[in-house]
Amino acid sequence: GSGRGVGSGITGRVTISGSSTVEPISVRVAELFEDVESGVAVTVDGPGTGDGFKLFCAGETDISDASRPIKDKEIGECAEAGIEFVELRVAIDGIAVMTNENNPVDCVSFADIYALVGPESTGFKRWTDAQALASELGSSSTLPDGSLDIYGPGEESGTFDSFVEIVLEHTAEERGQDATTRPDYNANADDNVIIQGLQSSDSSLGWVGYAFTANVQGVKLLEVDGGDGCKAASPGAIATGEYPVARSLYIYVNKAKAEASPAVTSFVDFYLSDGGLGAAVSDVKYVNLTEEDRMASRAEWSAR
Amino acid sequence: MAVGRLVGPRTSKLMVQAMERRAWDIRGRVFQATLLLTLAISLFILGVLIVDVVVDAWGVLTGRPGGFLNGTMRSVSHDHKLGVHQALVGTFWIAVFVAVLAFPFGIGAAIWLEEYAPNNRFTRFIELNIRNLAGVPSVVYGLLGLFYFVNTLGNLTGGKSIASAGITLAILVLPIVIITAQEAIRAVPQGLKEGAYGVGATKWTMIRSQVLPYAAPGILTGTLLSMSRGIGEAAPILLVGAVTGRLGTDPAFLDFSAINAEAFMAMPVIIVEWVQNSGRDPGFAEAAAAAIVVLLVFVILMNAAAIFLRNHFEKKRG
Amino acid sequence: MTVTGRLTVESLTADPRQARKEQVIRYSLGVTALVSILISVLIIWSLFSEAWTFMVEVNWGSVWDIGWFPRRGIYDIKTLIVASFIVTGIAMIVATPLGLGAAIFLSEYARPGVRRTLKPILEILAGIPSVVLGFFALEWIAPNVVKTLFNGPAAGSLLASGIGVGVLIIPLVASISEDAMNAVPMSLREASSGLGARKMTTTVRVVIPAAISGLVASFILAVSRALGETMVVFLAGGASQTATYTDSALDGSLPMTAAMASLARGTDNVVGEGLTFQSLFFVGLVLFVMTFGLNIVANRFVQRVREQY
Amino acid sequence: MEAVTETIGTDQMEQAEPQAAPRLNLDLDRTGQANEPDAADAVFEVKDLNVYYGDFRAVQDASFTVYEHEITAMIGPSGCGKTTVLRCFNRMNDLIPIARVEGRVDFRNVSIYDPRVDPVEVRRRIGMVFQKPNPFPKSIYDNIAFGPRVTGMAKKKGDLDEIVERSLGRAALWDEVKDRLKDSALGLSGGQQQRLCIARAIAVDPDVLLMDEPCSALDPIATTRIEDLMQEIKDDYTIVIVTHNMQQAARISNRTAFFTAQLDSTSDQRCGLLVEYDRTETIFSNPSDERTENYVTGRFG
Amino acid sequence: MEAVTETIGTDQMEQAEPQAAPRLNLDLDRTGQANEPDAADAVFEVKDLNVYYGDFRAVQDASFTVYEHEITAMIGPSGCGKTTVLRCFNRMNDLIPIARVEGRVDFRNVSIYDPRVDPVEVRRRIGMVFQKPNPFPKSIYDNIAFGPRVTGMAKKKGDLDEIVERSLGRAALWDEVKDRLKDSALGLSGGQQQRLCIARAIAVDPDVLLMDEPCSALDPIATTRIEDLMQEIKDDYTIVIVTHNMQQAARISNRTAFFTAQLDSTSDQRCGLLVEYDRTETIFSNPSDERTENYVTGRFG
Ligand SMILES: Nc1ncnc2c1ncn2[C@@H]1O[C@H](COP(=O)(O)OP(=O)(O)OP(=O)(O)O)[C@@H](O)[C@H]1O
Ligand SMILES: Nc1ncnc2c1ncn2[C@@H]1O[C@H](COP(=O)(O)OP(=O)(O)OP(=O)(O)O)[C@@H](O)[C@H]1O
Ligand SMILES: [Mg+2]
Ligand SMILES: [Mg+2]
Repeated sequence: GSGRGVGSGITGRVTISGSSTVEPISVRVAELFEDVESGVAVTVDGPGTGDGFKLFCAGETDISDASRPIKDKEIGECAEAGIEFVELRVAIDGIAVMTNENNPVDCVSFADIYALVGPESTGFKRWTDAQALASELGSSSTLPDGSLDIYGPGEESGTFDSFVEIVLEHTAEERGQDATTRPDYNANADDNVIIQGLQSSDSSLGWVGYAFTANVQGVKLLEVDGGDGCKAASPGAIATGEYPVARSLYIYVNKAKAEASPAVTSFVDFYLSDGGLGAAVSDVKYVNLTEEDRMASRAEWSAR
Repeated sequence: MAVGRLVGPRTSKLMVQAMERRAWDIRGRVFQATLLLTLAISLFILGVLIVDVVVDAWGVLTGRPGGFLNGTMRSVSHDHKLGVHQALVGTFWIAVFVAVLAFPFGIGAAIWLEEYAPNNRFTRFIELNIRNLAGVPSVVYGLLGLFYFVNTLGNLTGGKSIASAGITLAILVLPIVIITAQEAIRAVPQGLKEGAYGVGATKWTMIRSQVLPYAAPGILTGTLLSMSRGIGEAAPILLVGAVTGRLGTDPAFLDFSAINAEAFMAMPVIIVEWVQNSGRDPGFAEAAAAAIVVLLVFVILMNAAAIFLRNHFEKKRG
Repeated sequence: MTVTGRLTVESLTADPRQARKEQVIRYSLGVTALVSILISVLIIWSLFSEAWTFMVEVNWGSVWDIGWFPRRGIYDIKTLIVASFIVTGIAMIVATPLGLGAAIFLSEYARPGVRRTLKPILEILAGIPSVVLGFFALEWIAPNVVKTLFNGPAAGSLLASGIGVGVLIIPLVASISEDAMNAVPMSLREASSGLGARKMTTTVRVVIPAAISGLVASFILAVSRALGETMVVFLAGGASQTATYTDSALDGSLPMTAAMASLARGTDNVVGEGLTFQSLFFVGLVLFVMTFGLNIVANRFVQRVREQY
Repeated sequence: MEAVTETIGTDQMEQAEPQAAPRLNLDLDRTGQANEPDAADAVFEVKDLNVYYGDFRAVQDASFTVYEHEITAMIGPSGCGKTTVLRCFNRMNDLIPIARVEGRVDFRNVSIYDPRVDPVEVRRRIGMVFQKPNPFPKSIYDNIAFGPRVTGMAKKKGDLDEIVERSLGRAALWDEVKDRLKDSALGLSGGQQQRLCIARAIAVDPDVLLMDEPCSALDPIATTRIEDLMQEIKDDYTIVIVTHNMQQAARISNRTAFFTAQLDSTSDQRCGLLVEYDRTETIFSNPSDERTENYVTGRFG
Repeated sequence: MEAVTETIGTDQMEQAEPQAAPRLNLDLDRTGQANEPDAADAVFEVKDLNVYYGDFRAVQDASFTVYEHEITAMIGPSGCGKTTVLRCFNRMNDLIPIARVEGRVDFRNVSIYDPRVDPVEVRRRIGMVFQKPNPFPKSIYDNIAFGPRVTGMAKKKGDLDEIVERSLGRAALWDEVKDRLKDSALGLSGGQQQRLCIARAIAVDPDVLLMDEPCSALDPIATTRIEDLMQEIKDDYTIVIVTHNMQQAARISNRTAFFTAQLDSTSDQRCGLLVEYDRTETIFSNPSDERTENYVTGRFG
């Protein structure tokens, strides 16, 4: 074996489940943690935020990963089981919506995006095919006349889930549709391939995690109108929540388990430290919290 | 003789002319050159493959060979603990399963088919069946493993465990073991068998004392080839559920509890994992190349040993 | 043992202990041979039972649709089959001329020393695991061949994986074809030379026709192998878990095997929702039936070679 | 070995004994030789032997008797069934799945195709030497010791050493190999290998030795040695030899069976036929069948 | 075919012609036969022929002459190099990579191992029939037509039909197969296949026919047919035949070469040696070498 670090000799297990979007962060933190505390075994799973809370409120996990704040209903379930928790914000997932630099479009609204890539857009081959639906949803944009070549991550990825949940889910539910995208777009797990796809067509459209857009050529980031006007993506705008296609990621820690297990306590300590979050979030290409927000999370944890 | 009798010129000069080499057999030369070219291209591509992989792997393998062999799966490529230890352990145990299950059953079946089986429809059916099994795509064996060993017999095997993967791969290589062992047994000269029978040997005595020793190198060749196939197969283990993403545990080689633990890794799958990761993190391409080199060393050594062994004995026996 | 005169039947009967031991060995070995039948039964049973559930429960409209999106209940099998055929076709275009040419050269032209060296090398290369070819197709063939020569994507595509599979089966084609030509008796070559035929004539008009069954068998086996090849198309096919229907080799898509592998990969793998799990077996069954048919035909040809000489 | 249809039931056995007598009288009449062995000395009695390979009848209705301490030769053109008949004598044909034997072969009055008879026991008593020397790829010692070991003859190591030495001695090979008993038998010359095979056959102390063209792969000098050897050991063993070489048959055998291959009009296939069986002198100097005469004088074949 | 070391330079060629004469006088002296062919009728003159397989010398210093319109037989025990010598006559040994020929073989005064000589042309003129019938797995017609086609002999389809009919006719096979020329040649019986191979060899209208034990795989009746056939066609062809069967050599040949295999004291290997070459009657009734006498009288072999 390997990874026999020189820790404080704590032993034990830490069980984490929940959002597949947060999973990479927790995995990376676990790796870094185990390098120091080789006596602790951390397991991380990613069945989804909702499933994660079910396990968490049944007391089966120590920590739950979540890509949204816990719902009242879930709080109720936890309370019923007598489980108290702390909510800790750990990172921000910002998604860049992009097109080719030759495309005249500069800003799209959630309605436009729903009309272009939402479940009802299946089969649309040109941007103009989506015009009627966009207008019906209250968009005032005029979509250009070009072939609609869409590139994005596959359904299995956390970015896909975030994109659907932030941009499409609300409208889809209102219209009685499945919360998902159209199936017929170029799905790829490789973000570079998505960028290449965007470069290859003058009227392309796509989305990737914001961190992947650094130094890319030939494509432009679209401004997005989430109801408050067109907003451009930038680290600041994402961190503040001004840019609408972004959301905070959280972990929820079971207070009693943390109390009982030094393994859990020291794991969360490490999670929030610069050696944990500080390294892991950028490693897995999410957007780091601002320094104040990170301090806030640490304070939350200390105050539990 | 009406049509062109050729005896013709009898004097030395004319005869020499008649039989002289046609200056150049152009078509023949072109044909031969084309064939040589196809061979050269084939070998060239395969050579490029090896060179490409080794070049990609160079940094990792020369930079931190020990760390790489002892390291574990990591979610980022620049982690200095990134390595293949867990995969080596998984592959080791899979090889053990193949050896323990596929070899005895395969060789036993081969002996029965060659020495005992009556020449009837049922035997021919078994033979045909084995030949067809050898051609079933490996991914289908993965489905078999998933259905029976992971799901139906999950309590025994531990579900998505090394045991499930090992049994699945043992089944996958079984037809290869049988076919190669059959060939080796078939090559035993009839004279040896008759010689043994002629002095009053029973069938089993004859097999044990003549057939098996003579066929041993051929059987060994087959087992080595099937072993190398077994440790190189990715698709079935992927279906049986080798872990993708994070594998928290890192058991030692001889840790028996690892056999039916609900998570494992193997060399070919770690390569798949890393090749796929290389999209978001290009550093994984190098790690994948390094893992390929590690796997290729085993596979090529086994194949080479097998083929060398076979050729050696073929030559020795004329 | 100088027996004179009469002998009795009893003196020539078998020792019962010995006979029993022989019997036990015989039956044990017979049982090991039956395992292969059991395996076939298990394969067929697992494929059919799950595929049956799929076929009964699936909305058949979704089996002929715009693409393969198993998690959304769209199981357009034609997308997978067309992708498989494209990859297999490209692979055969690559492997047949190269493998066959190499085989003819080795069997008919190479000096014994050259043949003794190159044949084993080919056989060793035949053992290269397919993940390696997958890596090679993605990292080398795609940027250096597909992009440069065909102006295709530098990342995965059906063309890249087709070429990769082709390279993978070159040694297979070469090795089986070489065996087939080697099995042509020397006496036929001698007869042809004895009549004043040149080497090329002998090769083209005597050896190849005589070996044709074996050559056809090697071709069919290669097709079957290409259809069933998983890792190359999975890694270099250019699609992730889903694929929109395409018939262009420069696009990425999912051949049948890649669709199965990608369903199996991922954290919430094979359990999936709805009929995802069953769809895996349905695709497996389609693939199994195709390769099974090809193998049966190929075995027929191999059999014919055996009978001939 | 199970594929052979054993068409001969035990019930037929009782009628076997008075078989050889009439023929003997005939022999006496024709050749005037008085020292003809009597019926008690018959080792094999072959009666109406038919051997089939699948549908093809290789040997048709052969009947003859092999006598003790004689060398009996079988000659005839290629494919006439000599080997096939010889292999019936120790049930070696059992090893060919498609072979089927009909008629009877009695060994010292026991029908060897009786279902109660174990072919392994038959082969213990009736040794065989093959056309191509077939030493095992083991040491010289182990080649000879193989038979005694598997048949459980030798109880002690000393016994085995003794058997090996005696057998090699009888086969006139001891002096040549005694210093290299542990060397591989494959290193011996062809003639030595064949004598080794004879020694190996002798080592289990058989009653009869069957030899199928034992010299055809050997050079003239080695052939002479084997022929001499046969003459020496024929006092202890009964020998049946198949040979292509008429001169050899004439030189060494007491009796000769001449087979030929004859077109079977019904099946359009060539089928082996025993044309004539008699004392060797008679066959070569005064045969009663024209086909024999044509063959032995070289007019065909 | 490129592997043969062609040790004979063209400069040696000029000295070839006066080769056969002295031997002829000798023959006349010994046998008193007046109708001896003169030197002009020599088809092959073999001089100091040595053939090696790798390091092993299979044939040592053979010299003899083959005459036109005769049947020349080569006899001798197995492994004495008969086949090897025969295959030197049409450079068939070129096909064996390890074979190496030294000495000279002149065909009608042309050294066939001259570097300027194309072995393909040699084989066109010197046909060969092999021990085992080796028809191509094609139709009967295509078997015969193969040679004329590849050598470009037949210009029109009609020519080809004529050649096929005539060749089959000469090989005494036409009547048996004329109704099934399109059937596979593999469906013919062994004897028919061998006659087909003779017809195939004749079809390219060669000057010489080499035959390597052409009857050894055949039954006596088929053998007789082939022998008759050889007698018929020997007026048009010169025939060299290898046979194991002394009777056959005696029956059909004009001249016989007796080879034996002799232990080479330096290399400890058995090497083929031409012991005696003479008119067939002489070889069989009055040989000058004791080894020949022993062999033809069956005292060994
Ligand atoms: N195993 C077999 N399967 C089918 N046919 C066989 C088999 N063995 C022999 N035969 C056939 O039976 C006939 C007799 O063969 P056998 O070997 O007994 O002849 P033989 O007299 O020994 O010939 P030879 O002198 O060539 O050894 C032949 O036609 C042969 O083809
Ligand atoms: N291709 C070969 N490679 C090596 N050695 C060979 C080859 N062919 C023949 N020999 C050897 O050369 C010697 C002469 O062989 P050859 O075939 O000429 O004998 P032969 O007189 O025709 O014998 P037979 O009567 O058995 O046909 C033998 O010792 C043989 O082993
Ligand atoms: Mg025989
Ligand atoms: Mg020969």
